[in-house]
Amino acid sequence: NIMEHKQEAKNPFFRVVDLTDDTEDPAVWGKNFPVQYDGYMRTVDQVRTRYGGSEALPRTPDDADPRSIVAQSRLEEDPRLKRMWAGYAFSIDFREERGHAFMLEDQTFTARHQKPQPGACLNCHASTYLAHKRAGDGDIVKGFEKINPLPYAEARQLVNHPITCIDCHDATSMQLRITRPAFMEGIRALKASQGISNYDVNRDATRQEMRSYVCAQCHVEYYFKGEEKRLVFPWSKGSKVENILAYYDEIQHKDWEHADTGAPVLKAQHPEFEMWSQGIHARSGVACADCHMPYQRVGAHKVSDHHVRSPLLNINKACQTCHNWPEEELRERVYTIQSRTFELRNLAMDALMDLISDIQAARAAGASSNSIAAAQDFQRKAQFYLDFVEAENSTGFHAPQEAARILAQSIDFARKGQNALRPRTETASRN
Amino acid sequence: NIMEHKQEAKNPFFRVVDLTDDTEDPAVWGKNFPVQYDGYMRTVDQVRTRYGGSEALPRTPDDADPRSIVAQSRLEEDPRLKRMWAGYAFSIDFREERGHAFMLEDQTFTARHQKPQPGACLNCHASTYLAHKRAGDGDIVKGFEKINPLPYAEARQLVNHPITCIDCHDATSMQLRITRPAFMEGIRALKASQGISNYDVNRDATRQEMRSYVCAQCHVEYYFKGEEKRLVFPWSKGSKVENILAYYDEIQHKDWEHADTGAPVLKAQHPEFEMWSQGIHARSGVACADCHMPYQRVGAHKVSDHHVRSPLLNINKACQTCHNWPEEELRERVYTIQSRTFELRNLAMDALMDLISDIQAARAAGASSNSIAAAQDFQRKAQFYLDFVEAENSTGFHAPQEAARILAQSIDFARKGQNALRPRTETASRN
Amino acid sequence: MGAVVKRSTIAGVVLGASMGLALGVGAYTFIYAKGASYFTDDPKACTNCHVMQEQYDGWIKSSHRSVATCNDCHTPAGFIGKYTTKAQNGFWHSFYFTVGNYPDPIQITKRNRRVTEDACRKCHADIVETIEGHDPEGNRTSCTRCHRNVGHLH
Ligand code: HEC
Ligand code: HEC
Ligand code: HEC
Ligand code: HEC
Ligand code: HEC
Ligand code: HEC
Ligand code: HEC
Ligand code: HEC
Ligand code: HEC
Ligand code: HEC
Ligand code: HEC
Ligand code: HEC
Ligand code: HEC
Ligand code: HEC
Ligand SMILES: [Ca+2]
Ligand SMILES: [Ca+2]
Repeated sequence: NIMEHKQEAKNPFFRVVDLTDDTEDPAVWGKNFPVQYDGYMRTVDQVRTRYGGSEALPRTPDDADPRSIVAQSRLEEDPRLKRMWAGYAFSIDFREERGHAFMLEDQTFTARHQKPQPGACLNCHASTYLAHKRAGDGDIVKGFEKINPLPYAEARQLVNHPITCIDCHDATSMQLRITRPAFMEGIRALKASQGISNYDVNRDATRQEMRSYVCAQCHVEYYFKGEEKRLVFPWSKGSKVENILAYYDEIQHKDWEHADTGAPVLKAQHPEFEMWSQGIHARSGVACADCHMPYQRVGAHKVSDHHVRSPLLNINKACQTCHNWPEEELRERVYTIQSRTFELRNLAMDALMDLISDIQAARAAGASSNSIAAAQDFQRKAQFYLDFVEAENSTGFHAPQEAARILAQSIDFARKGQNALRPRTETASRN
Repeated sequence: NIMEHKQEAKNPFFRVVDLTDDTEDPAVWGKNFPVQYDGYMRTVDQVRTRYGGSEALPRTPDDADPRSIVAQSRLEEDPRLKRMWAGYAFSIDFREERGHAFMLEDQTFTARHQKPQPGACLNCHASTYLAHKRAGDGDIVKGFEKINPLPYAEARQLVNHPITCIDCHDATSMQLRITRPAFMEGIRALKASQGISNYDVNRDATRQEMRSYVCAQCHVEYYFKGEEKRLVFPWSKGSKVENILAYYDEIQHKDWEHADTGAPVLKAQHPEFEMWSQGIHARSGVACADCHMPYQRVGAHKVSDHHVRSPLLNINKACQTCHNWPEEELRERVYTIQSRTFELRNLAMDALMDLISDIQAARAAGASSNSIAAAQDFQRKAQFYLDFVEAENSTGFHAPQEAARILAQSIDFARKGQNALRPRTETASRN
Repeated sequence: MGAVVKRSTIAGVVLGASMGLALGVGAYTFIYAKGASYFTDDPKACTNCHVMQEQYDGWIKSSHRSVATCNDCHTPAGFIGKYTTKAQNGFWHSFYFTVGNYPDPIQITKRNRRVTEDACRKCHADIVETIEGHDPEGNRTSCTRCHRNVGHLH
């Protein structure tokens, strides 16, 4: 065993095959990097934590959907979500997310396709680097522009894998690199808003930043812009919730019209990067990979654990390198933060339901269009703020106080919306 | 120089005088401990931080109040406070708190005495250890019971100093000890609620706990119970805001009746210990004294900085021993937390003002007593929660997410109170 | 009665066997991994086990690099204390290193933290005298609560 250790120390890896910028199949990369490959393959595991991870639920495959195992339905867990998203694809099917291994099939078979979806969806659910490269004759931005507007089913033919090694790594140096045009553009806009012009992420980012940026290619709020369905990260005014809402307000974007109220509403989606940015860990230079892909010792080496998952399933490596507390105590710290977030999330959800009921009732009673418009605008705000935390997958951990702040604002918006429809009982108002 | 250090090292202090359990005058203690005494005397300094510290404002002394310098008036800074406390002594005079040196004179001369106050007030504003001991013939609990119900002016004659050495230290061993009956009883009730029976703080607390408990004798929420005006810390159901409100609800206690609305309301006061208990520093074993009285090197020794003050005026010693960040960065971290808290505090304050206006209007319009009672109960809740953060002097720093959670709840209570008075516009409510 | 005897006999046999195994691996480890250097004060002795590399690297960056070596902090004062601690630690070190089943990141044990906290006081008695002076036994200040980076800067 020691013999083996000494041996390993001399050979960081065996170059069994030559990898090129066109090697897509992770199994081939795995020949050179068996440990990383092994971890990568284990993202099929499904283990539930109190608020995260995922549960493996059996289902009977059918023609439309051959999956025999899915994650739990969030809509069934909390039916208020259906009403929150009434009229939008999310009210049809929305499940707890699970490991990277499933990203392509979960997207392919979600019932959300009952509403037609574009090829742009694939940016975050498949290994698109080579698809983009091919479609753009070597220019990934051109390829990106070509594939985005295609109908989903058609675009789906152009990809073969969920995210693979080549989406995060340069094949010859193994260095991290950004492969997604949407992030290159998004981060450039964000930096510009901070006074840094002409930011080129693959040129200017530090290694530690890259350990978060590779994740921020997908774990972010987004929308599809215009007829070209260009995938855009709405950060040109900043990446805090109020900056993003201001962006959407300015371009008068709506994701859909709410079925019960007619309000022009927005859905926030997995703003992990944005939320993490407001937290103490980001401020202290702790990257996504530090917690979700911590170094692990394998023989004499340290390798990044490519089994990307909830850190609560791996507290020892994910947290104890920095925090000298027992595992149980660290778990309790996380749960304390998450249960506060969950408490406020429920409060905000109730407030939003109340507002939706009030708008419905006011419309039925023929209330003035002014007051209804005011209430609808409050709904838009309350909904987006609430969704920003609800859709963020750490249940507040990535930025505990910021998550609570956003939910407090959401509650205020929803309740003010109700006020807009409920005049005071008297006529002359006194101060 | 080294000789000198060696010399000092052998004599951690020169026992110039003999201190006994009856030595009250800090100047006498100061003969043995000149460095600590020196720091103690410097609590007269007044320096403002963004949200804390205090500002030295000149005033013209008059017969009623001989002070020539006071701290800024919080009521003038934010007139909403006056309305929040309408009818209560706090709406008359409420200032930013300043250093320990001023505690006795600030209490003696506050215009809040326009409403009669009891001797119980002195527990936290004077060196009461010997006063209690004398009044109780050696039994401080008896003395405490005797002095509490006296009229303030009469009790005031029995004390001579703001807090002094003997209130925190045992005169012979210099160990920390608890001298306040209210805390002995309060912490026993709190521990009982956690399943620890018969807790005797001076017997059972660890040294590190004592470094917070000595402060928790005063920096806590309190009320005066019954005719005996016994000073009580309402912790028998726990020390979180909901536990304390449940306690007051159970005994149907109110601090006063709100002048504008008639609601039976409560005022929270400086719950620093309660809030800190919910934060990550408490959880990590970091005591009040670690930040507010950090060790400093003096010659060959270390001494606790007895210049108790805002840690932001002493970041180097207060924070940098544990946090390896530049001073500017640490200050920014605190300000980020505080500005989120302040944003929500203002939101909650506006919501409460709106509710007060609505109740006033509804009473004027002769609304049903049921709906008014419901709204008043919401006011009681909203007010207490908001005040719990407003009165807590760290502007959220001691427990950032908890402070935000409490404010979010406060907003929800206030806005729901408005709803209780504002029926929907239609008749038949749907869904 | 008989049952009890029997059970403890089995326990004894199992314990003896595993001790033997452990000593065996221990000896192998000791020679191959240059274990003899373990008895010196040379910090490199500790890093012969490459699993300790991280602590070595951290120590190199720490403020104590030029004033204290591993043994100054991780062994008690005095010859006997030093070598019993070393023997005890050495045994477990070899055992875990060879078997490969230890917490990663490595965490100091309660006992050894106490040893280390004593070590602080060996050198810094003067300065902490004031704050320690009135302290009842068994209820002392933890130095590493504030100075967690003095030995190892990570
Ligand atoms: C300091 C550690 C830390 C950092 C840094 C961090 N996370 Fe997390 N993350 C967590 C914890 C803890 C959870 C909660 C897991 C749970 O509830 O099981 C979590 C949850 C998640 C989840 C949901 C996981 C699940 O099991 O459902 C995703 C996705 C995620 N984080 C992505 C990111 C991304 C992207 C970044 C960087 C932008 C990031 N995280 C940075 C600790 C971290
Ligand atoms: C190409 C897009 C993409 C990139 C890049 C990406 N993710 Fe993901 N991630 C996803 C998708 C999609 C899912 C959900 C898959 C599903 O539910 O089928 C997911 C799921 C997760 C989960 C949830 C696992 C669970 O058990 O609930 C975590 C944690 C996570 N990602 C972290 C990361 C981290 C950390 C990085 C960067 C090191 C990263 N992701 C990079 C798209 C991506
Ligand atoms: C900007 C990146 C991005 C884009 C674009 C994107 N996704 Fe995802 N998707 C993710 C990430 C990250 C997750 C995992 C986190 C989560 O579920 O919140 C995910 C999770 C999912 C899941 C599993 C959880 C669930 O919601 O049931 C489905 C299904 C899904 N996406 C479908 C789609 C569809 C359909 C589209 C196109 C309309 C799409 N995605 C576009 C990043 C993206
Ligand atoms: C979601 C993004 C992502 C994917 C997909 C991914 N990696 Fe990585 N990989 C990382 C990150 C982050 C690091 C840490 C890089 C650093 O610290 O600079 C890393 C590091 C590595 C390293 C350097 C040594 C180490 O372990 O830190 C190797 C080798 C590696 N990955 C191989 C692979 C292989 C092989 C695959 C495919 C089976 C793969 N990676 C897929 C994100 C990814
Ligand atoms: C690479 C280092 C690193 C890792 C890994 C890390 N942390 Fe932290 N953590 C920090 C730093 C730095 C701070 C800020 C406090 C400070 O400066 O000491 C912090 C602060 C915290 C706090 C207090 C702030 C808050 O949000 O309440 C908690 C709780 C916490 N971490 C838990 C965790 C957990 C759980 C994990 C694993 C999922 C983890 N940390 C992983 C470095 C890290
Ligand atoms: C981790 C450090 C830390 C701990 C522990 C801590 N505080 Fe504080 N405290 C602060 C900071 C930072 C502020 C904000 C100061 C400011 O705004 O200027 C503060 C503010 C205060 C203030 C108002 C000071 C002013 O300048 O107006 C009081 C009073 C106070 N704390 C008492 C306590 C008490 C009592 C405890 C223990 C129960 C405690 N603190 C524990 C850091 C701490
Ligand atoms: C006997 C009661 C009592 C005790 C015990 C006590 N305080 Fe105070 N403290 C007060 C009072 C009263 C004030 C306000 C004085 C004033 O405004 O005149 C105050 C003010 C403060 C301030 C505000 C200073 C400023 O500049 O705004 C801080 C900080 C503080 N105390 C911290 C502590 C800490 C830390 C401890 C324990 C080591 C402690 N206090 C123990 C009663 C007490
Ligand atoms: C349980 C302890 C306690 C009791 C009892 C107490 N105080 Fe205080 N008092 C404090 C503390 C701690 C502060 C500093 C923190 C603050 O101002 O919030 C303070 C601050 C003050 C101040 C200065 C700031 C201001 O509010 O203008 C005045 C004046 C004051 N108290 C008057 C009184 C009066 C009058 C009573 C009796 C009705 C009283 N106190 C009872 C602990 C107490
Ligand atoms: C508000 C409470 C309080 C008051 C008043 C107070 N002290 Fe202290 N004192 C402390 C705390 C807390 C410590 C730290 C004790 C520990 O770590 O065990 C301390 C420590 C000391 C020590 C031990 C050495 C050191 O500096 O850590 C001495 C000596 C001392 N104080 C003297 C005095 C003298 C003299 C006075 C009066 C002029 C005084 N104290 C007033 C709270 C107080
Ligand atoms: C005796 C050690 C100690 C002292 C002194 C201390 N801290 Fe901390 N601080 C911690 C620990 C421990 C954590 C929790 C994270 C961890 O476990 O690393 C923490 C967490 C934090 C965090 C992140 C949690 C949050 O609330 O967002 C901030 C910010 C922070 N400290 C600022 C300060 C400031 C400012 C001061 C000085 C006023 C200070 N600390 C004094 C030990 C300390
Ligand atoms: C100045 C004192 C000091 C010196 C010199 C020192 N250490 Fe440590 N060491 C510590 C302390 C203190 C801890 C406990 C760390 C903690 O509590 O976070 C520790 C912990 C450890 C641990 C356990 C890991 C952990 O973080 O708990 C190992 C292994 C270790 N030291 C090895 C070494 C080696 C090898 C050397 C010499 C290269 C060395 N130490 C030099 C003080 C020291
Ligand atoms: C034979 C290889 C080897 C050598 C040589 C070695 N260590 Fe270790 N050490 C280990 C292993 C393996 C662990 C983890 C085992 C564990 O956690 O109990 C460890 C853990 C530790 C710990 C933390 C666990 C505990 O028991 O507190 C300390 C402290 C430590 N070593 C100090 C030292 C010092 C000091 C030296 C040099 C005098 C040294 N070690 C030499 C292999 C070694
Ligand atoms: C072998 C003697 C020795 C031991 C053991 C020792 N120190 Fe030191 N320490 C020193 C010397 C000598 C200096 C002065 C170094 C300098 O000025 O660069 C020092 C400096 C310091 C300093 C001030 C410089 C700094 O790093 O911040 C602190 C704090 C300190 N030691 C704490 C500790 C703690 C805590 C421990 C135990 C974990 C410890 N020391 C163990 C000899 C020792
Ligand atoms: C509550 C925090 C805390 C604890 C616990 C603590 N210290 Fe310190 N220590 C400090 C601070 C703050 C300083 C810096 C004082 C200064 O710069 O004036 C310091 C300074 C020192 C210094 C360097 C003095 C100099 O200027 O050279 C040494 C040595 C030291 N401490 C050793 C220890 C030892 C040994 C212990 C355990 C008995 C200990 N400390 C416990 C906070 C602490
Ligand atoms: Ca999940
Ligand atoms: Ca103040």
